[in-house]
Amino acid sequence: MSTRGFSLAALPVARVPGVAIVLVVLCAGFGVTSPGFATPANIANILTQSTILLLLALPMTVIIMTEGLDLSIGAVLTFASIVLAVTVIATGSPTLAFLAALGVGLCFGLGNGVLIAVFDIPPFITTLGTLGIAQGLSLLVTDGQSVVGIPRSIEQIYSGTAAGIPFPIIIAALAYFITHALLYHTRFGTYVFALGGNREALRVAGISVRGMLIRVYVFGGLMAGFAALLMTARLNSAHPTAGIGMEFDAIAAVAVGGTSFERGNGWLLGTLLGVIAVGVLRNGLNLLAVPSSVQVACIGALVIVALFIDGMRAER
Amino acid sequence: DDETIAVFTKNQTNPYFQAVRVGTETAAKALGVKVIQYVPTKPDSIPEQLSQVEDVIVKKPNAIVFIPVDYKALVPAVEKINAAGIPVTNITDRSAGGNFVAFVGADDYSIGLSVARRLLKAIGGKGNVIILEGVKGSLTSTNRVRGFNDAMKENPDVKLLASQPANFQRLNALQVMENLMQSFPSIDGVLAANDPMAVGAIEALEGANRKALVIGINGSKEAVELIKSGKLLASGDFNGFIQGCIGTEIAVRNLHKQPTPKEVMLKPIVIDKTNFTPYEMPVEQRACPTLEQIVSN
Amino acid sequence: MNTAARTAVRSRFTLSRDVMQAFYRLLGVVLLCAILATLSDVFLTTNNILNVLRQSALLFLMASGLTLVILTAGLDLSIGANVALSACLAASVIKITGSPLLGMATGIGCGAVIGLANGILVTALRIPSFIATYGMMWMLTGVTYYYMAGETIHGFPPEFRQLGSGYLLGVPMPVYVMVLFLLIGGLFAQRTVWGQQIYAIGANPVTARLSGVPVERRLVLVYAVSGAMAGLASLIILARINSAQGDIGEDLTLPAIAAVLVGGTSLFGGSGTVAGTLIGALILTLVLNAMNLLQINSSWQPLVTGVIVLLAVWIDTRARRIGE
Amino acid sequence: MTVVPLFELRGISKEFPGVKALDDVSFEIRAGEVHMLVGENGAGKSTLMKILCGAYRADRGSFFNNGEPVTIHDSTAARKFGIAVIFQDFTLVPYLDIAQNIFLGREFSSRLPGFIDRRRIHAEAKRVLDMIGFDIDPRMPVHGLGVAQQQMVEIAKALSQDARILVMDEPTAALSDRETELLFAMIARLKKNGVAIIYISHRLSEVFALGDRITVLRDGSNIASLLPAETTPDQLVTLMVGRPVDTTYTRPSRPTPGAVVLDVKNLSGPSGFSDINLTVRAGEIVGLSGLVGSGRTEVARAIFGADRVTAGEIRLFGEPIGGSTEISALRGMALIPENRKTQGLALARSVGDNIVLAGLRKLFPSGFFFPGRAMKAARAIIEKLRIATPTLRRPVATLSGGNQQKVVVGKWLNADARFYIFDEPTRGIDVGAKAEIFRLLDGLVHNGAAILMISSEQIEIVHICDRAYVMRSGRIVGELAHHELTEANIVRLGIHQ
Ligand SMILES: Nc1ncnc2c1ncn2[C@@H]1O[C@H](COP(=O)(O)OP(=O)(O)OP(=O)(O)O)[C@@H](O)[C@H]1O
Ligand SMILES: Nc1ncnc2c1ncn2[C@@H]1O[C@H](COP(=O)(O)OP(=O)(O)OP(=O)(O)O)[C@@H](O)[C@H]1O
Ligand SMILES: [Mg+2]
Ligand SMILES: [Mg+2]
Repeated sequence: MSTRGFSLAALPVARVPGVAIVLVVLCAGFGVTSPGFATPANIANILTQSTILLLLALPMTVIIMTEGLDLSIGAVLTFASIVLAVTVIATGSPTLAFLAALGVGLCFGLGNGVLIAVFDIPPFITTLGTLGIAQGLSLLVTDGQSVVGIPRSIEQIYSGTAAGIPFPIIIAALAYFITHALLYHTRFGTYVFALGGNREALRVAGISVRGMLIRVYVFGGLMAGFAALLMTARLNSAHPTAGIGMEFDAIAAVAVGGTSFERGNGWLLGTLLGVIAVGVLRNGLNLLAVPSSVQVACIGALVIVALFIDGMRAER
Repeated sequence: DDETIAVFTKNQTNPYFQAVRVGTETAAKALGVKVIQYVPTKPDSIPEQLSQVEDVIVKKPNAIVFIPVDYKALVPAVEKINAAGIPVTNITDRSAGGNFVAFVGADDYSIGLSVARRLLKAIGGKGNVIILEGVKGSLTSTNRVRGFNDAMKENPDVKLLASQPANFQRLNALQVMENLMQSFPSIDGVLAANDPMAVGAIEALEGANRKALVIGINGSKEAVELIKSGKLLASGDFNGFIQGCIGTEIAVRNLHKQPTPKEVMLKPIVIDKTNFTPYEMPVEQRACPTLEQIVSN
Repeated sequence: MNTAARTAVRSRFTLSRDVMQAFYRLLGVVLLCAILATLSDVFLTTNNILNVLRQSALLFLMASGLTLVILTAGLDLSIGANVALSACLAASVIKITGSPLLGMATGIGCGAVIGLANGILVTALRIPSFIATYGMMWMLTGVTYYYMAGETIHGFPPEFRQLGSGYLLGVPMPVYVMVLFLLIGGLFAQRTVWGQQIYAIGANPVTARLSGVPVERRLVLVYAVSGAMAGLASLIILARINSAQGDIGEDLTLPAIAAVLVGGTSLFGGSGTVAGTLIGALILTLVLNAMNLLQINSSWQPLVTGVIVLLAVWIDTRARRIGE
Repeated sequence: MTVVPLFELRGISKEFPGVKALDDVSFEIRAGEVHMLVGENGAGKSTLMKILCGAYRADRGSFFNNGEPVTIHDSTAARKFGIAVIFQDFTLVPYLDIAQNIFLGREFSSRLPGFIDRRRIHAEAKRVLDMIGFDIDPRMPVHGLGVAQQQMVEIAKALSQDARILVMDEPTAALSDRETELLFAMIARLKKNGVAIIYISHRLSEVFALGDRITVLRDGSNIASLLPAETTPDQLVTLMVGRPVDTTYTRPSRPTPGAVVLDVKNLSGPSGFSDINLTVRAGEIVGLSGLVGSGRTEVARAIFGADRVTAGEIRLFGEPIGGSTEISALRGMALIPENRKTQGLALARSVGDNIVLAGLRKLFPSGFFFPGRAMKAARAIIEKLRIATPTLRRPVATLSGGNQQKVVVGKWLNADARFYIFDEPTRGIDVGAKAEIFRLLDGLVHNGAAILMISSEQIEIVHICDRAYVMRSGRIVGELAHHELTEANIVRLGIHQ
């Protein structure tokens, strides 16, 4: 893939983004203060932990670029994970279960897209509503209980390795490259920029704005279904609260990564760095045994500092 | 040298887990070890506790004292700890899988049963009762409510008006109770699956100028004050402090290759007007009982 | 051209769009009540109506300040965490000094200072409000957890508790507070220069600035007001549940946002009313009340709330289109 | 002679809520002609073109392609008939590059399904840009471009479609003379190739210089179709407005300038201007001229307090000010910005709300707002400026361009401004409205106000202003007193020798 391809359209600002600075500072700081931090095992650990969030943050970047938002993505992940678990237990077929999870993601993505594009309900409200629906369905299906008894084959997807690299990292890398290609090298991606930047332009170009919007949210739903597979494998069970609040983590990672909330301007690599920055911060603070309440405050500070750096640079 | 013990609790907001943490720290001081607390930044977050376990394994503490956020969902975490060869003691919620040095806990079911019996006896074995459940599907809530219901079965003249969840939360309990009081003009007793919900119910009753007996579970400081002032009938003692103490002591004994029991179940104690005095002392000032004292009891 | 003459005649007969929308939404509430009344006979009792009003007061107070923020096309995700910290600090002050007044000043003051900080992040540091207040939410939560260390502060003087559980002429105190702030909020938004400027900022901040509106200062004001209202709401909670705990506000942010949106305020700024927000808060409270009265399995609660939010906003957009 | 028109619209009607934008309009285009479409602001020109290109759907009416009845229900269908449009409001995507914008919706596919062939897109874009003589790297993202450059991209986008029928909605509104000349040369070339061009303009000079035929719209109906050779400008204006209008603006005698109102000394700013010195006195109109991109807007914004300055001093009525639009407005300064849609108006709000916005503090010194009084004040402005709107409550977005511009001016009348900066006040405004705006400027100075006027049309500066400054590359390169104020002098100073 040509670097020229993304250097111009992709970088919101042509200087070092805040997230990169933050990430370097964090890594240097933890590397010095915590002996266990800079070990290969721990780095693999951080990356593996970040995979599920990345799977949600990637489509979130695309959705935010269209001046949209998907608050339902964490709840959809949860519900898909439950459906996956229930299906695999009932049928014994992991493939069928995975398809069922993707199906759940597809349905919710389609629902979101149709409500937003056809019924003209703003994305924030639409997905706030579908968040409730997905969460309610999760509770109703499970009655609040964990779903356990999943065959080991599923767990392998999270704990297995290929050539020494954990499966989740391979899956996440794949998802990243697919999203990158979609965003910067396909019609879909071009129209995503237009959806956020100037919808009128799309309309007069004869492209269906509705169709595009629906596709964008379907992409989000499918990725949530995909993430459900990793989540289920990670927990070796499904739980109705597992994904609660992950949508906000994903949004924060996207914002920390420098994607703008206003102008149809996104930076996928920034999202990746944002996700890793959050992972590094949590891991490092745990290794330093920082009290949990301080950790909570640090996460807030990370978000604000990264955006502050970006804002300062933009002013120059 | 300094042995370190990593302690995992569910959240930073429920006083019960604070009591557990104080228990582990008190015991650690007495035994000359160091404890490090790990609490999910988002209350009761399963993925986060799992991540914290993974991070802690990197640090290799000498031992772990573990309360799983969810007794089933955290089994993979326990397996990872086992694989890393770190001895782990399970307290409060019994994990559905994995190998533990020991389990220290109290039986939610029998605490629910005995404290409910206390209330049903106080209303004379007849009347109308409401149950306030905790978070749906949590082991704690399920077992406590099962205890409540079995106590109800022993009193066929008592009528269960409603059994509604209030998520272990005060404000939820207050509003659920306010709403239920609209439907039920006569309520004699409220069985709440933890103390904050009991307090919420009391506030709702007081606000409407109505009288009913209320019980809660956990034996929190606040509950003890309310028992003293006669607003709360009783609270089941789940005794997080002692669970923290004993869990830590077992972990340390195991490290020192001393024999440990496989399981310690604390007896259900109902705190009421007759026996609240020892519970008035703040947990920070209490001393840990030794394992022998508890086991011989 | 005689268009000017036509203007004079027509504008007198055209009902304001906002009024029409509030009317539609009120119709929705009435309809909802009618349905609920047929399902449960206690629903329409005076007691239950007062009960619903009292419960909606809390949501409304948080949502009313938030309405102003959303009118400027911003968002305040920190109000729940703000409520928690304000409540805990106010509770401490009441406990230590024994003075409810000092405690109330602390609660509202703490809320306002937090709001001010949000305003500064959004204006001076130019961080999008969604992210700035999200970061603020985490920081506040951290401070609250640290301060409370898992403990509870319990038991306040009865005269303070009157604010939450007292009655005046048979009507609960929070209802008076709610009506008071409905009037203040409505007057502020509709009948002050500042209110007009806030609407203009929401519609187009560039234009507002180039028309001599001090956009930054109005934004800071709006966030501070939202924070102060969260502080006030924290006092009502304290007075109602008679105790403070670190997780007191966690679940209140999204419902407050939902109340504003169900109340017809646009997330894109520039349109909406405080009265609409009251109706939004009423709708959401009614649904929960009905589910308790009908003893519906609480697992249904998020699902039903989600559907109601979608329905309300959908009907709203339909009505708006027909209205034009 | 019956020529079958290339394309014909018959009996088109279109109603927006409350406005009959088009009423039974017919219109035909022949191959190789430049067909001027003129009319007052709000006459329905843009609406008619949007119907032609499928962006709006007509309520009634039919289309004929080479005499065959056809339907156009979306822009794809319009494109099939070779209709391309250069829109009045840009349809560019800021964070895509120039090439991607030019080929938006018509991307070249690579071998992988769904993937695009970037290299080919860039190559083709380069070809089109070269064709119109626009020397720029097609990989530049559009968000960094100036207005004129965006307009050129918009033109390239339309031309790249190899259109048979090319609609240009006020294409020169944002162009400098050099670019305008390039465009006109382009039009001549296209004409020769048999392309039909529909050209909407408010500039009568263009209408007569370019047009082969003229169609006049008034209040949504077509009034006349005429040939330029058989018409005089006055007749045309009378047709457009519906009554005889004096468009030959005669400069009234002005009072002798009074005290210095604005005094700017050595002003420099980070947005690319430096060492600006200028004064404006009460009762005079001072022009600020120069080429597009010479930094006039930046100076105006800095004076008004909207942008930061790094050095220098601004005094208004002898008092130093700067850095705050609020204080500027309170002290009696007004800015009519160059882009009314993004800077002058809150589009979603009503006409009334917009008109009172700047004057809120003056109208309601107590801080309390009374809708009745606000409405009265707004109505007075609407009558004074003759703003065409059915009600005060109509969203200002639904007004035509000229009427929107009047609203932007109107909002400062309530604020009692004594010093006005007009940045391109006549951009996109019809002749009638233009004359009205000029009379408005005169009225203001007669009452003792001072005006600084920016315009890219030198003729306007010459006609209206008492004296003028000329800018080049962020500096003032000269001041022309009234007797030196000629187009030739402005151009001489403004263009690098
Ligand atoms: N989307 C819309 N909704 C409602 N009314 C509209 C809309 N677009 C245009 N109008 C109205 O239709 C009429 C014709 O507008 P149009 O933009 O076609 O005028 P125009 O001739 O292009 O004017 P200008 O020269 O100022 O561009 C105006 O009264 C305008 O207010
Ligand atoms: N070649 C260019 N590349 C990028 N931006 C440009 C270029 N030329 C001009 N600009 C933009 O335009 C600004 C200067 O143009 P500006 O609009 O201030 O000129 P002006 O004299 O006010 O002309 P006008 O009012 O006619 O647009 C610069 O600050 C820059 O943002
Ligand atoms: Mg037009
Ligand atoms: Mg300019």
